[in-house]
Amino acid sequence: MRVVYFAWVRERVGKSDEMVEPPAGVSTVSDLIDWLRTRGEEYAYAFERPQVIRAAIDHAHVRADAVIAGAREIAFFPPMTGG
Amino acid sequence: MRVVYFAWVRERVGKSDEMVEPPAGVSTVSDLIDWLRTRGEEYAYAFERPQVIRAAIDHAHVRADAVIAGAREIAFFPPMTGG
Amino acid sequence: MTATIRLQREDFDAAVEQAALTRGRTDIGAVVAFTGICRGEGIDALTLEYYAGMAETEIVRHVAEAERRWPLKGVTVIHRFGRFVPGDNIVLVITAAAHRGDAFAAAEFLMDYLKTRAPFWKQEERAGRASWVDARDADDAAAERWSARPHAAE
Amino acid sequence: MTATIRLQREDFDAAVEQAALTRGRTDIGAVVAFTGICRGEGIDALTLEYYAGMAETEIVRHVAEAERRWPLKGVTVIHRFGRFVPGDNIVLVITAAAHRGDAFAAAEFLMDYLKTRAPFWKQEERAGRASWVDARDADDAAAERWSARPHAAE
Repeated sequence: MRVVYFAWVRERVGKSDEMVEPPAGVSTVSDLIDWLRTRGEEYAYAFERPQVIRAAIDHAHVRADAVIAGAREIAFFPPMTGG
Repeated sequence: MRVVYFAWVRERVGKSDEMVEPPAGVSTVSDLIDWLRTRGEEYAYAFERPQVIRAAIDHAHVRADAVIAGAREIAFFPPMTGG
Repeated sequence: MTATIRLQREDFDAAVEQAALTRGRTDIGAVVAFTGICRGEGIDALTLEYYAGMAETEIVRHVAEAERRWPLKGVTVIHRFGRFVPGDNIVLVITAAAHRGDAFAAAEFLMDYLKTRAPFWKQEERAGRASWVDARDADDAAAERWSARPHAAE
Repeated sequence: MTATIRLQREDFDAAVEQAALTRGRTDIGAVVAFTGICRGEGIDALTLEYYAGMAETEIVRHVAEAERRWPLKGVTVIHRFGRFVPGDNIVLVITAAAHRGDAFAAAEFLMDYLKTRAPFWKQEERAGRASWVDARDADDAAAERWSARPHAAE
């Protein structure tokens, strides 16, 4: 699945998007964050406060407990500041 | 004192303004309306429902019990429909 | 605060007025521009009469009240009078503030005031017959206004 | 209802957009146009990043929601992205309705949404240093959003 990052999450991870293949057992957005954090310092830094990170699956806001099975694109970003 | 009329009050009275000299004892806006109603059919018609008539003294909204002594200009009009 | 208040027969240009309010400024984060337009709905035309002198005084007073209630950077109120056909502009209220909540609240406050308390009266023409527009909300307020409070000038 | 939704780098002209919404119509009595502007307050510039694809989808969905809640005649939402200096336009929301209450409510609803839920992020430049703008209100909402409701996708 494709993972995309925005704002300071993107800056900390050091890339705007990537393809990932999480192992079996990674079933929710929260699981995916936990798994990403194991992938290196930059991920640990980006997701050091998972409670402030927001997520979207296929362009729709989701909660941390949303199931990721079947997702084409998962996005992680900080609270939004548009308008 | 000068009395001015607007909208259907003006149409019913048949003039937009006039100078009046109410007799002693006419001390409030309400008294003035009662006195005007005695001046002819057109006034009786214009003020037939005094509770819907609004008044202003010298460009400021006033209630029916406002004292008219010292007023330069008293206005009578229906509820406002601007905006 | 910049305040522009005009009563006029001619049309207004909301863009020109808004530009005049914001030009060269960097302290304004939110501008709300309300335009009131003559609607069709079976009417051929609308004629707006107003109390010259009092209307200006009252609007100035309510713009000052809006400024007292919300931290505004600028306000423009333009109310037209005369005869209107459906689609014509009638009233423009622009409020400028640092934050949007203040601009929205002040614009609504000023429009509510203009609708119910500013000395303007609308007459409609339907099928060639003219009739004065009823002020339902204002009627309710009127009852309260005329209630017996001794010598209570507003 | 007429709905225009655009995300763009270039500036917008509120007057042109409002004219496009109201031209030739006689069923519109009230138009509210909100313009969000880049404020100074010590910042040199603002950069706005957004999530292409999701932003459009989300705005379309919320315009539909506004239309469901209020009887609207037209809505325009234009959100710019890129780099802004103080005084630059950032966002335009125009709502048109028969009555002013509906136009005001819908414009506020859409702006509240754009501020807290649309996928845009602001970065400020102060004295040559860039920092991401904090979303205090959004943080509060975030706590609620991430609360434990099993499999509750929004």
